[in-house]
Amino acid sequence: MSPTTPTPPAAPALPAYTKKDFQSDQEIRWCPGCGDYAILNAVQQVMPTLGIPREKFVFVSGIGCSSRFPYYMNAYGFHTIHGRALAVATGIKLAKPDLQVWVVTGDGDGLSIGGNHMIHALRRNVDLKILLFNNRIYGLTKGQYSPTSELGKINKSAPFGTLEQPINPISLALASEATFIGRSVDIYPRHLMELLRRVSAHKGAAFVEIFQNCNVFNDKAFAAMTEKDVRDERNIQLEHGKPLVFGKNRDRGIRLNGLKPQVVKLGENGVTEKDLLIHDEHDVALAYLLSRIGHPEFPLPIGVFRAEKLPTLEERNRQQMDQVRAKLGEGDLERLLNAGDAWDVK
Amino acid sequence: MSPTTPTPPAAPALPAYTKKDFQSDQEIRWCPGCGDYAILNAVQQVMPTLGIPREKFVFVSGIGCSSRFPYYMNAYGFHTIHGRALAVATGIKLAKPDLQVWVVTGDGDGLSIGGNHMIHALRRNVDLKILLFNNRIYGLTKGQYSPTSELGKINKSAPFGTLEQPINPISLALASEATFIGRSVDIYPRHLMELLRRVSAHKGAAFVEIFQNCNVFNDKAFAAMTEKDVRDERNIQLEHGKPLVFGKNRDRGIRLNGLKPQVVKLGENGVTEKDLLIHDEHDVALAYLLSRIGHPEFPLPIGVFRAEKLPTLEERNRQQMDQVRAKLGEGDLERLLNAGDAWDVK
Amino acid sequence: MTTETQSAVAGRLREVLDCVTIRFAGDSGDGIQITGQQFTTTTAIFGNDLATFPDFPAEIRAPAGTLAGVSGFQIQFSNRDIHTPGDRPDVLVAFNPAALMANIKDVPPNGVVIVNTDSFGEVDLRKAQCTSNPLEDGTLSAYNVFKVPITQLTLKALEPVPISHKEKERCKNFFALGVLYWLYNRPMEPTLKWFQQKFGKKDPKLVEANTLALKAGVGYAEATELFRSQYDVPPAAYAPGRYRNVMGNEALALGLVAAGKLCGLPVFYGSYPITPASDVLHELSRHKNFGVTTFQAEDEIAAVTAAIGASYAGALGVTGTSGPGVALKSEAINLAVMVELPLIICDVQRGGPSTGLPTKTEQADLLQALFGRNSESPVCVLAPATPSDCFHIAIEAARIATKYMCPVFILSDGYLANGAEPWRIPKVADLPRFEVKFRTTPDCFYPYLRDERTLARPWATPGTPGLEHRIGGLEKSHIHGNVNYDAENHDFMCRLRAAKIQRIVQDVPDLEVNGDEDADVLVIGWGSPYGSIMAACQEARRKGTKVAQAHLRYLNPLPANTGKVVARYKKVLVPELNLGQLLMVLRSKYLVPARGLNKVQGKPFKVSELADAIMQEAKNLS
Amino acid sequence: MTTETQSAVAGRLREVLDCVTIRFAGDSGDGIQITGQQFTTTTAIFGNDLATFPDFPAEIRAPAGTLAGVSGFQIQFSNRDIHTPGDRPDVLVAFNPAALMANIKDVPPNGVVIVNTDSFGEVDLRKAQCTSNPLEDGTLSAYNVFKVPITQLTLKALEPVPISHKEKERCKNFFALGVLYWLYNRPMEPTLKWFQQKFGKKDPKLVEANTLALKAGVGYAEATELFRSQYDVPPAAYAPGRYRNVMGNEALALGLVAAGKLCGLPVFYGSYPITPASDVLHELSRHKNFGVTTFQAEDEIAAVTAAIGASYAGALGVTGTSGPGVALKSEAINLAVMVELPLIICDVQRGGPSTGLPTKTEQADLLQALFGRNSESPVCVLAPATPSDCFHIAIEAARIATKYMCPVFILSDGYLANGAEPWRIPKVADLPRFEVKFRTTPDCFYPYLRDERTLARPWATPGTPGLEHRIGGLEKSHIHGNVNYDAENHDFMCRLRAAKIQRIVQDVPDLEVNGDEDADVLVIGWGSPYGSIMAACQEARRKGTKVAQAHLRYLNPLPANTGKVVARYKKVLVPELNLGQLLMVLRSKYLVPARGLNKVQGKPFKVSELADAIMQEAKNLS
Ligand SMILES: Cc1ncc(C[n+]2csc(CCOP(=O)(O)OP(=O)(O)O)c2C)c(N)n1
Ligand SMILES: Cc1ncc(C[n+]2csc(CCOP(=O)(O)OP(=O)(O)O)c2C)c(N)n1
Ligand code: SF4
Ligand code: SF4
Ligand SMILES: [Mg+2]
Ligand SMILES: [Mg+2]
Repeated sequence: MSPTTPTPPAAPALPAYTKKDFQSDQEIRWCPGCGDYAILNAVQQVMPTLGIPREKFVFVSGIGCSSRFPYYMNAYGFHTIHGRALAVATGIKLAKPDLQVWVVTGDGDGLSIGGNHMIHALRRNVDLKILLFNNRIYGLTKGQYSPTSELGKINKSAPFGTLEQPINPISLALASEATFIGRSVDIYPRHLMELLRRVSAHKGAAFVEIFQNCNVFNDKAFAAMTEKDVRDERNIQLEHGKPLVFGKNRDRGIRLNGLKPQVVKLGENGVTEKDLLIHDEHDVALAYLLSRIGHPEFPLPIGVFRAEKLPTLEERNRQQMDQVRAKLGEGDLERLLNAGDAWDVK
Repeated sequence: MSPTTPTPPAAPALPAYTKKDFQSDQEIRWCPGCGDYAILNAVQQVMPTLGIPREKFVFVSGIGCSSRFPYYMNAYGFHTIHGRALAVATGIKLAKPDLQVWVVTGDGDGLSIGGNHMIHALRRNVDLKILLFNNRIYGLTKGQYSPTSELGKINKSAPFGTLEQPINPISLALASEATFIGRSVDIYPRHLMELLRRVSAHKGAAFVEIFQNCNVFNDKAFAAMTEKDVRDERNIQLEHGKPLVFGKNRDRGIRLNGLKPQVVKLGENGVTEKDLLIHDEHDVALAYLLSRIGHPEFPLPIGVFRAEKLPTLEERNRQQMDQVRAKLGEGDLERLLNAGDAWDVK
Repeated sequence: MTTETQSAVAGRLREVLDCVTIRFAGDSGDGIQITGQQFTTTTAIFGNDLATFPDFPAEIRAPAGTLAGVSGFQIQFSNRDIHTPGDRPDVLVAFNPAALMANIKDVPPNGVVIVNTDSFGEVDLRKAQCTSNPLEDGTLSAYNVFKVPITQLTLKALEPVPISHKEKERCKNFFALGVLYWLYNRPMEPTLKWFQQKFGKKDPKLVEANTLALKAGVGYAEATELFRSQYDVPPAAYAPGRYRNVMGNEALALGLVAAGKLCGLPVFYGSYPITPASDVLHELSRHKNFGVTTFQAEDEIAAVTAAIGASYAGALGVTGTSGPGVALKSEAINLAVMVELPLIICDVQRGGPSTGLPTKTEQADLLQALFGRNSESPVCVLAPATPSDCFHIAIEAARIATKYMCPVFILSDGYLANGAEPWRIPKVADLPRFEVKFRTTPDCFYPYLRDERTLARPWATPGTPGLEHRIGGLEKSHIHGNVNYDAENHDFMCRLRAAKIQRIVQDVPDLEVNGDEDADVLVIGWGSPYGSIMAACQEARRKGTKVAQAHLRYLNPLPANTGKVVARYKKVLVPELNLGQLLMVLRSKYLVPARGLNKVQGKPFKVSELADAIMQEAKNLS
Repeated sequence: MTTETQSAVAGRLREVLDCVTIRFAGDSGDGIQITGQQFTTTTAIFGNDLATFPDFPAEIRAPAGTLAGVSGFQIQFSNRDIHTPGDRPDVLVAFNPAALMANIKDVPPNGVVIVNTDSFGEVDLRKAQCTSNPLEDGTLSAYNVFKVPITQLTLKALEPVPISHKEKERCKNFFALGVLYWLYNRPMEPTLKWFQQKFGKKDPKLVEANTLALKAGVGYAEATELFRSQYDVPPAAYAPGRYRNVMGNEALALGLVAAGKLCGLPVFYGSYPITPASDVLHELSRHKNFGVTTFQAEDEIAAVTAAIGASYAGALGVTGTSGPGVALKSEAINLAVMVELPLIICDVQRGGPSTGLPTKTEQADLLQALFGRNSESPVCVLAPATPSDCFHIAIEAARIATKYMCPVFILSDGYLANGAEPWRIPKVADLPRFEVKFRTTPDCFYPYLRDERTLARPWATPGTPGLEHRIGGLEKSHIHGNVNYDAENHDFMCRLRAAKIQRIVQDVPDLEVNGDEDADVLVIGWGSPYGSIMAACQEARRKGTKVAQAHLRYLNPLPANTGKVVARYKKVLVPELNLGQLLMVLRSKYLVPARGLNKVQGKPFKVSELADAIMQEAKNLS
């Protein structure tokens, strides 16, 4: 936009923020025990460390339990309407590219009613930090199935079980050309915070699926993969440039057999780390493969599936404006109005 | 639904249809030279051969040049509103599963405004035959860019070039768990007809991208890959169980180097057919890889990317109804109204 | 409230009352709604007339003990016909300080307040933002307060049951219920039976625990000296028949199931969850054995368009949502207007605009239903007056939609949706059966040829040999139904679509006027305020004001005699839970200087406020 | 039409006319719109007042030669102030049988018909569904027909140019234009200049070809004996100044660019293409150097919500669409109502309902704009009266939206969008500059604290230190703007939002009444029929009927004196291209027995039909 964009100059020196600086005065209204608390906590802990003035943060959300998130952040916040957070955020970002815009959405908000905006915001590579709280249920409306609910799941709106194949959010983000794709879990605070830091640093559309427990309507949806005692065996942490190793003793790994991933035991049948897949955040084919695997046949991949630096929509927009200005000159209203076939009457 | 679904019994013996039987009396209103004509022609030729009574065919569309398709078919037709054809079709199919429902949509209709319905219809595996006429432009509204328009393309709404990474329809269909995914070209009548026959035979959500030339607003968008003289070198026909070979002399092929596909010359450096990828319609990872390749580095894959038999939404729905009936008995209204804590007043 | 003192039983006074209003209030986690529903069921079975008003917070479970987390349930029951859950509670049962503070202002002086003293600790008070303890600081001096250590007493009574402390604490609501059962002489059996049904199979220990709690409550009330009276509210004089309690959403769902049966069509319900409409989806999804298909769509637009598709294929296509969802559906509803297919749109209205007050009631979507689409887009609009009326309106909507081949709106609201009333269960044989005719023969078939009486076009569903044809959202030629851009045809068709909806008036009974024939004031309303308006008119009459009353269940078309009715009175008052929507329609149609009584507070009218306004208006006349 | 016979020049008669209407009609591929536009530009530069009406088919290019493919362009030009493109063409130029048949009924007896005889072959006739040749079968006996072999003559003239036969044929429209230039004494220069601009760089051969064709047309008309008269329509008396032709969509886009400049905000236009609004997007996308961002969204909902986001971030958020798009945007517009951010919604109305008549005009979205959202959702609604008024209305919308922090609708329509009129280009210095104040200081900042005069809340954009706050679609508390479910607060806020929109009346000039002070009949309209109404009132007056006339540019709030104005006349007539929408508002607000003059034919009112209706109504009085 024009250089008149009315952003007041940033404060000269960044205050030394603490977590408290990012806590709003609004009472938190999630159910006791909800996974949303842990995510809020992680975000509030990470914010002060990012080196960004508080007034530059905007939290945009749709509607859902998760979407109440902005109220609890002491930052700019916009609790929009169901499914539309990404479109609102796109407008914000195009109008004021210097803001750091976080979008908080749910599996219903972001993948059901908001699925189309998700695809398009991602492919446009708008510089948005998108946190999708996936609890595999509609929390706020009290327990209907969502697009990530498992086939056959029994719930309020499918008392005899759902009939629908769930969507795989990571595959979808990938097909939507997201330049950053990650996954973490509400109860992995350190992992989550690390991921959030990377998200903040990424320029472009960053999509993060966060498994989040809804203890009221879908309790323990992820317990089989994420509870303390099984976690090490059932998760695999993706690390760029490193082989895909997992297990408490880091004695298992994933290798490729043609295009089929396989779990192998290191040391068994002569398998060594060299046989394993090396994670590569730039390889979309690998990212796709990894998006398809998980509990129970495989460990659940967490971490960064893809990270790629590409121009963002708002960068391209500014650039084009600059080019047009360079070519046509700064817009002159008088000239514009008088353009074309004009004539004078004396 | 209930056995009272008011479908009249089908005619006893199938008439011997000809193409004419599927031509409606409506004047065709596409621009002369539009690729839509060829597709219409292919569909009208295939219909009589499918062994299905004409009254069972329903053509549902949204809005766009392509979406006028139903008017020209002598069959049941519903020209709905922009982007919603798939949702309407889902309702039709759930209400009357014995119909064969074809959905005709465009890159704008099906991937822009209708993108969300596309994802969800596909993942639900509704038995719909979806033909996406991809001309990489908005035809009906006279030439704005679409979600499949190339980055940088100059057009009515982007006079200085678009700023957006296009969507890859095949990748998206795959991420949406479509059970059948194919691609053909308006000017390949035989290939297209063969594909249409497979689509008709498939039970489940079938997604077909058809490259279609809009000679008025985006002429020759596909010419570099599809014109007669280059076609053999620049296309590769996917055939289940067969190696990925192409070229007029069938002397080139695609092999895998790790997860990266490569074009190789048969006979050169000792490469033989055995080194090539074998196409497998059941392998989604392969389908993903194939969805990423195309002109100019690779030949453009055409044919069937994926074909998998899985229960359809309407089958699951019927099945569940049957189960519930088996368990609770056929619904009895008197009993239903009197359920719960009722009491008598004398 | 008429009070008669009778001879004391067991040393207590026993009074007979005509009518009592009780409000339960506590934390969302306290089981307030269940307690209220149990009291309701028992009271209904006991034979009182009743009406209820549940009032939940917008959050699933706001932090325990906070004002935001307070959940309420009010019931009025009586020995006569009543129409509302009562303006102000005679009795408030408050489970914590937040519940007390949020509700005490509604209790009239000398009203009964029962509090659970165990939840008035320092932390509880802080959560409720109390700077001092309302039990001690004089806040309650004007009331008749009963301080009961409900939690402690419950825990004590449950000592023998081998369940956790937390589980025991959760039974305290039934202790309180027991106290009220004793006070109002209600039988325990229905609730005991419900314990069996609810927990019997899953966890018999919970049956025992809850039973003990309930009985302990009754026993405590009997034994303690706190309560000096017991009250009788004798059964109301009901017409003979079988009765049940019914809530509006449930009735709506049952009505849709019934409609399908009555016309022999499978019901297709396309919906996307939204408060307060979701329960219709939940209820319908349980009735697969009636051939009901429920389709939870990816959004509201898919929900309605799938319903249109189903209707095209010959099902009874229904979609349900609340106001924001209707906004999203409006483009698609217009498609149904153009292709002239039956479609029922249930709008369970809530507080707006935008997300507004999702759990609160309002009736401000009338103009949206009438005019909220591009261009001239006439539809039929109906509105139920009471929870059980939702059942009948659903059937009526189906009858009109299929007979006239058009979209029909049902404007319910949050108050009807969750409010309950005793309902005389109709005999299936007495319900209006209606025939749906599909076109099956090809001779002289034209997709837009019309029935002379209804102006409906034929319903020709795919699968029917020989009727292959095309429909769509572009303007259609008269009779042939082909795409047509002619100027005169468009004008003709626009007026024809309007005329068709107008024809429905043939099926609309004349508007009835109740009350004083010679009144100067007419009170005319629609939708859920029916009960309040009715009661307010009765009260005004009791207080000597003459008033006539009429209520619209058909909003478009309006009953044929509406103009005559409104022209007959010197003053026309239109109470609405909006800023004057029916008012606008009546004024513009009939040019009468009607005045609105408007309120948008997310809750129903109080009978007293309406009655006062009516009497005031009558006074201004003379 | 006043006719004066003058001395012949070059053996021909030369007549002076006040006013002429010409219609070009042909296949969509024949370049009809370009021909019309060239005639328009030239005529404007020549100095006539004019108004145009392009009329395209809904298809991109329906099969050549068919009735469905006929494209039309009508222009009326005059030596005096005119207001419409004319009821009936004095001259019809028909490029083929379909064009002739589709348009001939509009030509008055003795009207001039010029046909291209080269396109009346058998195939052409069949495509036009002619069973016989209208040039021979008497169809045209009532007209003054000129049969010209336009194609042949063009080909011949172009013989020396080395381009293809097809390309040569395509120049035939300029041959026809040449004939008309000769007939109406127009200069060729503007068109010759345009050839240079258009083809000069790309293909000089086309400059040559088109130039030859145009000149050949002029030469032919001059030489042939067919035409016995030449006509002069002298320039109109214009106020001094610089003029240009402008179409409504173009003016709207320019107005938005200007608005951004005038208040110093970057313009953000979020849109999804739709006929007839797309040209606003096209035009704006060309002005990146004004800091205008155009965002072609994935759908209408994303378009409007992105505009809301941009507005939240401090840009001038604008969204544009037509009726079906407004329906889709309605839920989001309600968000803007609740969060009280500036938002301009351009609705270029078209024929409906549903997809309706996409390329035709209608003004039937007024009630949708006013009421098409859930609950009580007040917005400001403006409507331009002429193509150039779109420019001024856009600026006015921006001024109101930013001053009152609210959504503002602009109701344009297909007729204004594509119609052109000469426009006196305003000096930038004369345009109303308006200031937009962002909140920047944290002291006493409350997101919903209001300006006393406007009731607007502060505009505090992200990025401003110390103003961090949260907004959203849930009900807000007064002043603090926190989520609030209180009953009284909700009622208060609903009324406050309504009061704020009402306050805009401070900025709305009183409604002016033109014409006869002592008339009994008032004609009151809004939007695009302005020209027809104006002309009809003038005609009625000319024929001796007294009539007063008023036109609303502000539909919500209405000008303060509207009630007084409409109450002053015995009869109030409301002509609208819908079935009575403003009519409904006026009747309900002011209880006046206003009557509608309604037409929904996808085209503007004819002056004569309105004038007749007005005179009839005046007669009924006496
Ligand atoms: C237009 C519209 N439709 C429906 C709703 C109701 N609604 C609110 S939140 C929600 C789903 C929430 O699910 P999700 O996004 O998974 O969030 P969660 O509550 O699980 O965190 C729905 C259906 C609404 N508010 N607006
Ligand atoms: C709700 C709505 N928005 C916008 C439009 C305008 N519109 C009609 S078709 C179309 C795009 C068509 O593009 P595509 O689907 O690619 O079809 P094509 O014409 O290229 O075959 C648009 C934007 C509309 N009819 N309805
Ligand atoms: S309903 Fe579930 S997701 Fe929502 S706040 Fe409660 S626990 Fe969390
Ligand atoms: S505009 Fe393009 S897509 Fe549309 S009919 Fe013409 S050539 Fe075909
Ligand atoms: Mg969820
Ligand atoms: Mg297209």
